[in-house]
Amino acid sequence: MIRYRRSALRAKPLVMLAFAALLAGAVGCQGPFPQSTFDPTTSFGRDLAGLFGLIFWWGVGVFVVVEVGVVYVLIRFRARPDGEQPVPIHGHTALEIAWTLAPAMIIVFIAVPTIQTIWRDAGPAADNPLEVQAIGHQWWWEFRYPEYGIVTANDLHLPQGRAVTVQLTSADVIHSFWVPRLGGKRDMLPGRNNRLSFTPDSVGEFLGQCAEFCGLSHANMRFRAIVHTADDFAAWVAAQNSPHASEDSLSTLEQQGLAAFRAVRTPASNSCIACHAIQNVSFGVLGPNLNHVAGRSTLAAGVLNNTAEDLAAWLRDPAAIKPGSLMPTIGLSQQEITALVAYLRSLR
Amino acid sequence: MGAPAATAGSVAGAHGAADARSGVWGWITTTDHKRIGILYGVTAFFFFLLGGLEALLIRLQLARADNTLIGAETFNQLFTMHGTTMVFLAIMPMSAAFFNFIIPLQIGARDVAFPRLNAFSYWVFLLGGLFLNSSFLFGAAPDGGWFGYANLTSIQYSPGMNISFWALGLQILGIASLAAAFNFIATIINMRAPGMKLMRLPVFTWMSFITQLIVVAAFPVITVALVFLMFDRMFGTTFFSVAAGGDVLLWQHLFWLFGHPEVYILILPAMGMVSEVLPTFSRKPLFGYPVIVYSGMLIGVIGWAVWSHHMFATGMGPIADSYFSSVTMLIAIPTGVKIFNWIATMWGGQIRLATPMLFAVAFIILFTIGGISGVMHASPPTDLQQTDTYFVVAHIHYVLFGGAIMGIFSGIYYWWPKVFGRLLDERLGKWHFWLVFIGMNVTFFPMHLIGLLGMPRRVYTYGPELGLEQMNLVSTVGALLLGFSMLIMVYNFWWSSKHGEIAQNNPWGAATLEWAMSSPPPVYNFSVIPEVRSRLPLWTVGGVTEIPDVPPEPVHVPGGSYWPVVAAVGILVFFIGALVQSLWLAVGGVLVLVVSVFKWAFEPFEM
Amino acid sequence: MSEDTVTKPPHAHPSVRTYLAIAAILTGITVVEVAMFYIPAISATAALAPVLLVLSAAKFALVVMFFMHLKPDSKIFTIIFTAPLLLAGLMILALMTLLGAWWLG
Amino acid sequence: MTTTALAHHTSTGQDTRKIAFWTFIGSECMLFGTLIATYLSYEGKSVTGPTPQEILNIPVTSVSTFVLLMSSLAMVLALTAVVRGDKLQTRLWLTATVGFGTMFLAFQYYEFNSFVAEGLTISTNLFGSTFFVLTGCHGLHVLIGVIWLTTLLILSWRDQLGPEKAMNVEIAGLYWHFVDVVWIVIFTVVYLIQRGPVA
Repeated sequence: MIRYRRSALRAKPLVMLAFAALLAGAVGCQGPFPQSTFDPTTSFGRDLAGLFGLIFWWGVGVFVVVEVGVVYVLIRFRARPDGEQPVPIHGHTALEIAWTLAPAMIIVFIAVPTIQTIWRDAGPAADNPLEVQAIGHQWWWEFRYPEYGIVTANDLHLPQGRAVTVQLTSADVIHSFWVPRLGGKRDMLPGRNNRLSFTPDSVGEFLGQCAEFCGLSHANMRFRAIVHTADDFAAWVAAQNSPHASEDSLSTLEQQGLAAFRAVRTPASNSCIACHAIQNVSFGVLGPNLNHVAGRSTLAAGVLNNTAEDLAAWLRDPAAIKPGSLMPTIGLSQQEITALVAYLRSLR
Repeated sequence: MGAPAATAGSVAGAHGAADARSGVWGWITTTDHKRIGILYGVTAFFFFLLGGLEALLIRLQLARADNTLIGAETFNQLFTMHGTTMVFLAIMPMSAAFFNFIIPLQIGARDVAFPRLNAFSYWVFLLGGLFLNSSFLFGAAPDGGWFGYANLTSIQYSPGMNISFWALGLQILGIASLAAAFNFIATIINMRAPGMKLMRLPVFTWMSFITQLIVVAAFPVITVALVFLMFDRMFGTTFFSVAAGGDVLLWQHLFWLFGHPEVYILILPAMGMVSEVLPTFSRKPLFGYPVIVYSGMLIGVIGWAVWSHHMFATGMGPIADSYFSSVTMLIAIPTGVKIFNWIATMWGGQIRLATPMLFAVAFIILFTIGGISGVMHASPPTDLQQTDTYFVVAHIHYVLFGGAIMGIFSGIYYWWPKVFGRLLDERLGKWHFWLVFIGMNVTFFPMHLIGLLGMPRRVYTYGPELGLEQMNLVSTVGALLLGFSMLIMVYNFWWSSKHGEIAQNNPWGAATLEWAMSSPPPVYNFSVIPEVRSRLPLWTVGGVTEIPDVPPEPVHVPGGSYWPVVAAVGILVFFIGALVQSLWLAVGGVLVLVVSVFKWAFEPFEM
Repeated sequence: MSEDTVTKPPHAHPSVRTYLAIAAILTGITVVEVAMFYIPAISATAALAPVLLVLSAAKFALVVMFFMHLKPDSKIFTIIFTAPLLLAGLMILALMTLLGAWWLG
Repeated sequence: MTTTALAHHTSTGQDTRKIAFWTFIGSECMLFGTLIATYLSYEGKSVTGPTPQEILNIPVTSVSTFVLLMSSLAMVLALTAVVRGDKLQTRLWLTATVGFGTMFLAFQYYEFNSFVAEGLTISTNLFGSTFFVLTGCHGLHVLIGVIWLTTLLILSWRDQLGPEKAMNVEIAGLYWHFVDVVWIVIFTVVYLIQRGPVA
């Protein structure tokens, strides 16, 4: 038979303590969690968090019952040197029925609220929602407001208190629209229109990220949902619809930037106007719309800050920042970059 | 081809034939289920370590925010190959190693129904694994995820050979799994010892039987999906082309129609192993044997009706969401019943916490956590926050690492003496267990929180602003601990081959038939095919008829054959031809396959 | 499952006459099916599909039960064949539903 | 048939190869089930190109269906001949089976070429892709069947296909009938029930 020394086992309690401490250290975490799913700011999000809480506590209950049962059995029925041969029991129908019904009951307690929540959040937003079209591209977000005729990118501005329905689709591969604090995610499928409805009820800037693997820079496809008060939102809409400063009011550096923007380069796909659109300047649709780009919270879909240095770094070598970026490395001169930065930052 | 292909079948007479088939050639042409089992086990464990290495690199890259240790392309290749390797090249073949070695012994058979088909399965698996991993040499390792969702995998968005390597590699592995499945189903149905009724089969054989039935029905679905993908990439068909009206969700439906039964293919064998280990180390029969068997069947059947719970975020509408979430929760019941039966098995027993038992108990503890976290996203509303985040990564690893791998480790420590004739060292075993147990929890438990705090899956980096740096670091430390613990296991393997305690017939005092003969078993397994009269033959008086040490009359043992290997090479050549789109290679491969199938069919090979 | 018997000699095969009859029925059904397709009175109605499906299911059953001996053979083969067949049928219905193939123009 | 008790002991009294082969047929059900499910799910969703109504040739396919039915009949008669040990009948019916099978393949080859000529290739539209992969996969199975049956025919010419080899012929028969049964489903679902385009 097998001999095993008891000493190896005495270390167990110490090891368990170390393990618990380490885990607590991990959980005793640090700063704020902008993409936490625990404090939603929409009734849709609260439905999800509430249901999670319910299932979580049922889970803790089952966990305690099973794990305590296992630990108790291990301690109570450890092989003792004088232990006699156990009674060979093969089964016990009453017990079997009991522990089939028990999980079944728990499942009912979880399934009923689940189905209720599914149907409650399945309907379209109640009264005339703000329609926003969100189109996923390989590795940035296009947002359109048909109601206001605005096309923007990577910043989703929403008014507080008004229901919003986001129409989701994709221009290339599958992406997934997810702002944890505004509620659950929904896939953006090419060739199909999905809908996500919610009503943001508190002002703030909420981080979002693509949640379906979409290629090389899936990790760099981030965005912000910015919820304003009703009148701030109206101000934002007005700003978006207002024209940029007229060309002649630009400084000479900014005008050189505009010229560089308009320059047709070789190959033609390297020219800015081929992909980007700016009011009365260019009509490209392959890349993000650059109207009022200076006012955006981030650059390159949430990866860079909206600063001159970051913009210059981006123009110099986009692929270094976003691997696989479809924006080519044009090899602009330092002078062109400075001019372009000046011009783009003038688009308030 | 003068000499008959099959080396003359040796007649294992008095003392067990000196293994005429020793040497490398003996192993290449072996058709002995025991040797094929060892080949499967060694190859699978090597791929398991490779997969573990990939996981380590992933964790190192994710240890810090905005880390630049590993670039995006390499990271995508690593997590794709980690997933594909662990599912198809580690867990499934390690289970297959036990199917091969243990099932014939447990049901009282001399070998599997079709020994050469068995060898063919192994060689196709090995060549498939090498084909898949050779992609690293060409810098074109698959990078579309182990799920390879359409139209990212289309030629337009994945122009390189990466996805072709992945799709063709999985086709080859599919052939190996299907061939093995037909073999084991025929073996279990038709080659049981007299008296071994179906309800007297050991639970490991039962769970393997259900697994093979799922393989037979699930693998054709992924084969067709992969054909669609490869035709789209090579011949411009329009299955997943949005412009031509194709639906990208077709791939997800077909993949998960195979994918969910696949996860039961991964877990049922481990449940079978645990159901063998628990009674032996509690000195008590398994509690509720028929209930565990029927629960296994129920899981196998309901497993087919739930696949779309992987797709709650694609917006299938409330009806489909309600149906799939309810049926998914239904599966928790038979699984829960199994766990209660295992605990009841230990209740009132004389529990010896040897290493196999430690891993079996860890299976129960960790699989329960995985099951509970699974129910948490069985409900679509909560799943909208959890799917594609690290919460699901935690769930997966609690059921696959905490479940399948712990079960398989329990099986390795339990059956090692029977396979190699020497026991593994208990002290090293316990060190390995505790480091794996702690490493596993330190790595994967924080991932529940990392996921709920908003970190999506498959991101090669994340911003510091998410605040998840510290927890990711802890998870990486856990992963390093896990990696280190595997070294102890490998050392234990080496140590036991030199100094391990010599194993008798039944070192653990178990009840099933595989412990009735010497360790390692003679080449003919049973000198006389015994008659079995109980579910626990070695624990009940007169449970099995006497098995003499020496066979009364010489037992014919079929010789080796190299046609399975040649056929496997033919398949490999065909798929290399498909990969590089060379018609001659493809036709050449088919010719080699056809010739070897004919030679194989007409080879003098008496069972 | 009948218990541990040595391989039974292959059971008696149905007579040639039966096979010829079955073949005749199969040909008959095929002719009816094609005829239904060509008679505008029937092919226009919505009943065409269900009737054709029933007829082809009948042909399916005839071939499987008689030509493939499933009817006289042991229950094992019936189980091993009908289970995946049923699963395939349910899968077809499920995929058509989920991929929106029912509400045609 | 004298079989030593040890060598051919089976638990169910059925031939092990037959059990494995019925399992294989079950697996093939799932394979063709997936192909048919995809065809039906995509039916009517093609954006361009020839539609089934315009291109499918019912008369020719009806004849090829009849041909396949006859080959099933020939197969069954060949099996009874083998069991009776009647060499002449065996060779006659095996030749008929192979002949009908080859005829079906010829019909298939003709049909594929005529479709391509009319502008429907595997990459034209959804209908082309799903149709060619489904019927192509079935055609491949018919080709494998023809090769298998030709081998049996050659064995019969060499007097190596006596009654003791009946099980080999029976299993080849199971395969052949299954291939015919799959065509019965395809003929009805693809050719006869042509559903219009999706709204």
